[in-house]
Amino acid sequence: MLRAQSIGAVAVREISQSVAGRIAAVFDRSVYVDLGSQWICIGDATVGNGPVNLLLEPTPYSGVFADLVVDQPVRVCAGAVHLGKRPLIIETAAKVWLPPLVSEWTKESLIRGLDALNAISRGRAPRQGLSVFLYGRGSELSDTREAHVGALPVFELESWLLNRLVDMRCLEGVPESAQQLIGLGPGLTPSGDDFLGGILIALSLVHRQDIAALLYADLCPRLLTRTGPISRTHLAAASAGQGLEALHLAINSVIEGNVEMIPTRLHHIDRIGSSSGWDALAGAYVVLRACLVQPAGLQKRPLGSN
Amino acid sequence: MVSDENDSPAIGRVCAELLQSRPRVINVGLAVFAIDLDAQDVDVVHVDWRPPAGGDEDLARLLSMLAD
Amino acid sequence: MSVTVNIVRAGVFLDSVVLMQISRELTAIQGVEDAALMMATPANWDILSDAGLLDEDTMAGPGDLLVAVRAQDQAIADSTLQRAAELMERPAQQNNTSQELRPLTLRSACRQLPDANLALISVPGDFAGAEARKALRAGLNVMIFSDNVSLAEEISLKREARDLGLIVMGPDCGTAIIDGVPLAFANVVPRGDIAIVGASGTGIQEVSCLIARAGEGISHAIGVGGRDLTEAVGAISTLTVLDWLERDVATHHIVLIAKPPAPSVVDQITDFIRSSSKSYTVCLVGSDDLALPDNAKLTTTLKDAAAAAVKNSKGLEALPVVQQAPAAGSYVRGLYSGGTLAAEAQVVFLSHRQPVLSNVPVPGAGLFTSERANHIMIDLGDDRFTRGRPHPMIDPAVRDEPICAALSDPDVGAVLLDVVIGFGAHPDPAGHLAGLLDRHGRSGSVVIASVTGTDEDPQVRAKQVSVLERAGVVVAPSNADAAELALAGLKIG
Amino acid sequence: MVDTAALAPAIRRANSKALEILLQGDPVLIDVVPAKDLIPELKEHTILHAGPPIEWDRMCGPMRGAVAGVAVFEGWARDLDEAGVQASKGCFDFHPNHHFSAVGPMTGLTTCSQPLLVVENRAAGNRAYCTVNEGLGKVMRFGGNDESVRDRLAWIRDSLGPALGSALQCCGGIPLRPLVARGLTMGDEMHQRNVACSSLLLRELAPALASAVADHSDLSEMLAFMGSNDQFFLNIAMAMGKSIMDPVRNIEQSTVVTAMTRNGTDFGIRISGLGDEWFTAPVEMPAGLYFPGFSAADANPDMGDSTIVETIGLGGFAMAAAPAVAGFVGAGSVAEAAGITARMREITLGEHPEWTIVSENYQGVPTGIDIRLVVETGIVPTINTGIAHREPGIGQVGAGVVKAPMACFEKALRALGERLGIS
Repeated sequence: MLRAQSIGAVAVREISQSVAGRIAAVFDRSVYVDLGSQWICIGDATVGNGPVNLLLEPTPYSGVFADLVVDQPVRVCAGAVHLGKRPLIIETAAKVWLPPLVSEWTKESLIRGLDALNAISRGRAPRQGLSVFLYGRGSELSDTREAHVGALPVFELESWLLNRLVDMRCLEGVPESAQQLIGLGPGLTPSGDDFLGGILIALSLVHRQDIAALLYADLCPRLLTRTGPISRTHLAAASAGQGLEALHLAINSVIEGNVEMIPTRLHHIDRIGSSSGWDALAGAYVVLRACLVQPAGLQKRPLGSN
Repeated sequence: MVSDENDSPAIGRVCAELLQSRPRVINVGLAVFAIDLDAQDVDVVHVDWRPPAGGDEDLARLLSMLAD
Repeated sequence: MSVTVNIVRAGVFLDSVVLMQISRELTAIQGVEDAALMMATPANWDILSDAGLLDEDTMAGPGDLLVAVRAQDQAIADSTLQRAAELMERPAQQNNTSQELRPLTLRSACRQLPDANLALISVPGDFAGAEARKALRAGLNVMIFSDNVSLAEEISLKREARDLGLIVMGPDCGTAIIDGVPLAFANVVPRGDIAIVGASGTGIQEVSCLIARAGEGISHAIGVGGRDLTEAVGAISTLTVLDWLERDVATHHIVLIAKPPAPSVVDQITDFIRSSSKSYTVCLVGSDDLALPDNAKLTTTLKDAAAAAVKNSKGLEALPVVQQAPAAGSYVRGLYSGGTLAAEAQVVFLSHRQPVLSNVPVPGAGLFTSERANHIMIDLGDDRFTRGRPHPMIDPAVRDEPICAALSDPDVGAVLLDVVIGFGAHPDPAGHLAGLLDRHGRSGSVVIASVTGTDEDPQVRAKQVSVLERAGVVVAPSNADAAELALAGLKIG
Repeated sequence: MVDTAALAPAIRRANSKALEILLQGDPVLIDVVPAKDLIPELKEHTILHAGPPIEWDRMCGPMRGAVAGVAVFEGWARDLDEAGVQASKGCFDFHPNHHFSAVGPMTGLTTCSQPLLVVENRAAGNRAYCTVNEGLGKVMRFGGNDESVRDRLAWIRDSLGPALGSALQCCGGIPLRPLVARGLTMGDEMHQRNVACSSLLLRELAPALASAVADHSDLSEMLAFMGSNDQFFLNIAMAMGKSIMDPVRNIEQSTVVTAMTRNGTDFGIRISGLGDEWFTAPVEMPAGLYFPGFSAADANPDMGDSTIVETIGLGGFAMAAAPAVAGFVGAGSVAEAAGITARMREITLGEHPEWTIVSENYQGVPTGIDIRLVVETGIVPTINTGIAHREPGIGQVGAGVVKAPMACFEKALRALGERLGIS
């Protein structure tokens, strides 16, 4: 018998609406469960809080998921998830995790945060993936294929975001090239997907859910054919402004200009996949930097706390 | 089934039996000795020994008097 | 002409970090030009295609994992894919290791190995007696490695064993070789027709290794414990072993290594030998005061015992020339992990009429208390040093402090050490010693050592010797030779 | 001066005898009879309870709840409040079931009018008793005491009990040794899981029950009650355990545990060589699976005489036979289930020749707990258990495992040392 210690909002919804599913992927410390419309991730505390994650209370047993096999049945019954044939029963009643709120921030704090992030990430970010966009234009600074392929789409997406952020009258659609980022690059969730997720989350944090919705509406129909189910799961949550806790904490410390916190928060970013955390952070960085460019005269809504 | 220890101990085994075949060892204590023996393909069972009665000396003394 | 191969794993999800590690490992294989593990999304499809990593026949969807390799030839490509498959399986295999439940008691271990015939006991001395008693009552012979077992306990165990037709080896018995199997602290020596019965471990190890180096072999080697030949114990285990060996067809000659026995047991031993059909070497370290029957020869050092036991002792005689500068101090400090080796060194010194002190003095030597201006031989494996600490043969660091003290002592001209290898011993005692000498720096004193072991031991004697020699240690062919060299060094000075 | 050298062989002989009696036990379910006809001491206002002796003021919530309920059920009090007042005034006489050849699950209350299952140990000629299982949910054994609980008790008293009694008499009793052997191969361990044995029993009993009950709707109700209750066999297994262990009592110098039980406050054990003395220690909290809406905060400390099944080598000791139950332990893998049984082998003297575990190559279940081995290894018996709500009247909230407290065994060992004159 296992118990959840916290559970993400998306996971709560999925569990409450489902009765059955299957084991979709098994890792050392987590399993993905396909509940029909969406996957959720059940893992130990090292997996970290997130919208689709259900974290287990610590148990004295190791290898909790060791006997689970992909495609084994999953049943949801009276608030408990039964995994596999044996079954592993997980009591899901737990504290619902929601992303931490951004506290008081100003344009100055954001500038401080972005400068610090830019400086620290140079030499600190992983070479693979798209984190090169945290400190450069990508194609000149990186020899990875995904950075070369991604350079143009990132540039076009950034220009579009800039226009959309600063000019409420802009009706320009999502650039065609944005979809080239879907499923681009290495990792279980390809770097391009993480990058897009970072953009979606950052847009929510700066209260531009309208732009996020536009972007996701454009991407969504293509996700099914252009990337895998785990990416789709995370991108769907990102469209609602939710990502992994570590990512939220890192982005928040940048927005708040909490420079002392940034190095620690980046440590936690390191632990998300091999580069996924950094890829997402790069996406958020692109959005936040575009926010700064707002000409004062065009600023329609004050930057303030939520 | 009643386990061996309830029977009387194996008195009067063939003398020198120890020297007539490869030893078959129960190792109580340092695990390294069991590892070495295992590496030489000697039958060995390592006992995960810990002080009796969790180290309580009184109880251990009592046990030693009551033990088989 | 390079070759590109792909495999597709449908619905396989591996952690990003694992994917990256596997990519790296594949790329590092000789003959592999490029390799990638990626989710087979259309975007990555283009990337792989541009990189020449895509086989045009490959079919995969965005939820699949694609492993792509471009290699110099087909064979390398195929073997790399094979390797990739293995690496991808690895986490699953790790998960499947079922934790085997180890028995917690001797009793349940006996159920697991019903035909066991020996219990090797190395729990703390306070508990060893109780475990040994359980083993005897389960019909097992017992080898007690533990020290700090009381004399009364030893006597009671050995009597019980005798009544049961079993033997108790030890306590404080580090060494046995039974039917060619080294137990606890023992060396890999060839099988042969010489048996060794000894009070303690290192004496048996030294003699068995010297016999091996002379080209002969061992049938069995049994340690009976340092107190077995005392009046109180009455040689119970020694007599049991001698009796067994008498009937053992593999044994022709028996080496008995002992401290001078109690008068009451001398007769029992000599009577046994007299009636025996086999020949004997009796090595009384430190005493030549024993009348033996004709089928037995008496020696006072381990080296002489080995020489007497073998048919041809040529291999045991070479002595190296001392190349060290003359020693500055006048005294030798011996720091031993083996008690019998410390005793043998004293015998050598006494034979040269050099007074010597020790914490385990042989007849003629003085008891070391605290005075320093003397030749001193310390047995660091003595109970007083080991209570609650590892034996210096397991953890050579126990000897570090005394060695440094000796090297810094202006009175000390030569430091005499034993290095004992084999099963049970530290994996690299010479390396440890070399590191210590390196850190401590050079000083006026000569460091002389012998290595008890064989080239078949896990640590390999030849390698240990060369490590010591590179560290500036003079390595003698035997412990007795080392003591001789130490004296010779002083005489040069 | 005690001859300590002679002690070990004497203990070994005593334990061999104890184990022999234990393993020869041949329990047969023979009847269902009102308690007052079986236990003459069971008068009005006398209440037998689970566990070692306890008085009202130290009773836990569920047991108090059950006392109030049973007092109303027996007609000693008009309502629960009055029953509570009477109890606190000392109007009831409390005794452990164990003192009267009886056992009871959880609160384990036994009173004069309740029908009791009768198990006869045909090897030793003794009998043991246990109440009829009330089903799941809100039941008296978990402290439930409302009208629905009392109505069911009345139905068992008036309809089911007599019918079962007639049926058993009619079929000449049901031998339990082979039935349990089959149940073990079908995944039961007879404490947490009794699905197979309950079904096997029903199969044996149904024809006789059909002859004994004339009214079809009554019969249908009884079959439905038993058929829908996976734990119906638990109470029979308990009476069986008591009937097997009672003849093992009072063997001089034996270190075998003859009873383990808890009353929700104390855990108590009895040792063969120490007569009928109880060695107690505060009972521990079970760890396990909670029903939706409940958590460990709602749980009452461990309770019930059901640990008699562990005492004979079933329940937690037979966990390897019932991997499904291991889910209550934690991660619940088959390997862990086997591991628990393997650990119990460290503290037991023998194995049952017929109660075997298929997945362990037909090794018998470990049986005959030796306090010496428990104290020496530090391994305490693992017990499978149901979890009651800490408040009276709510009932079962989960199931799980609990460890017997080591202090009981240490106390008993010291007492044995004193008894043998070597303390």
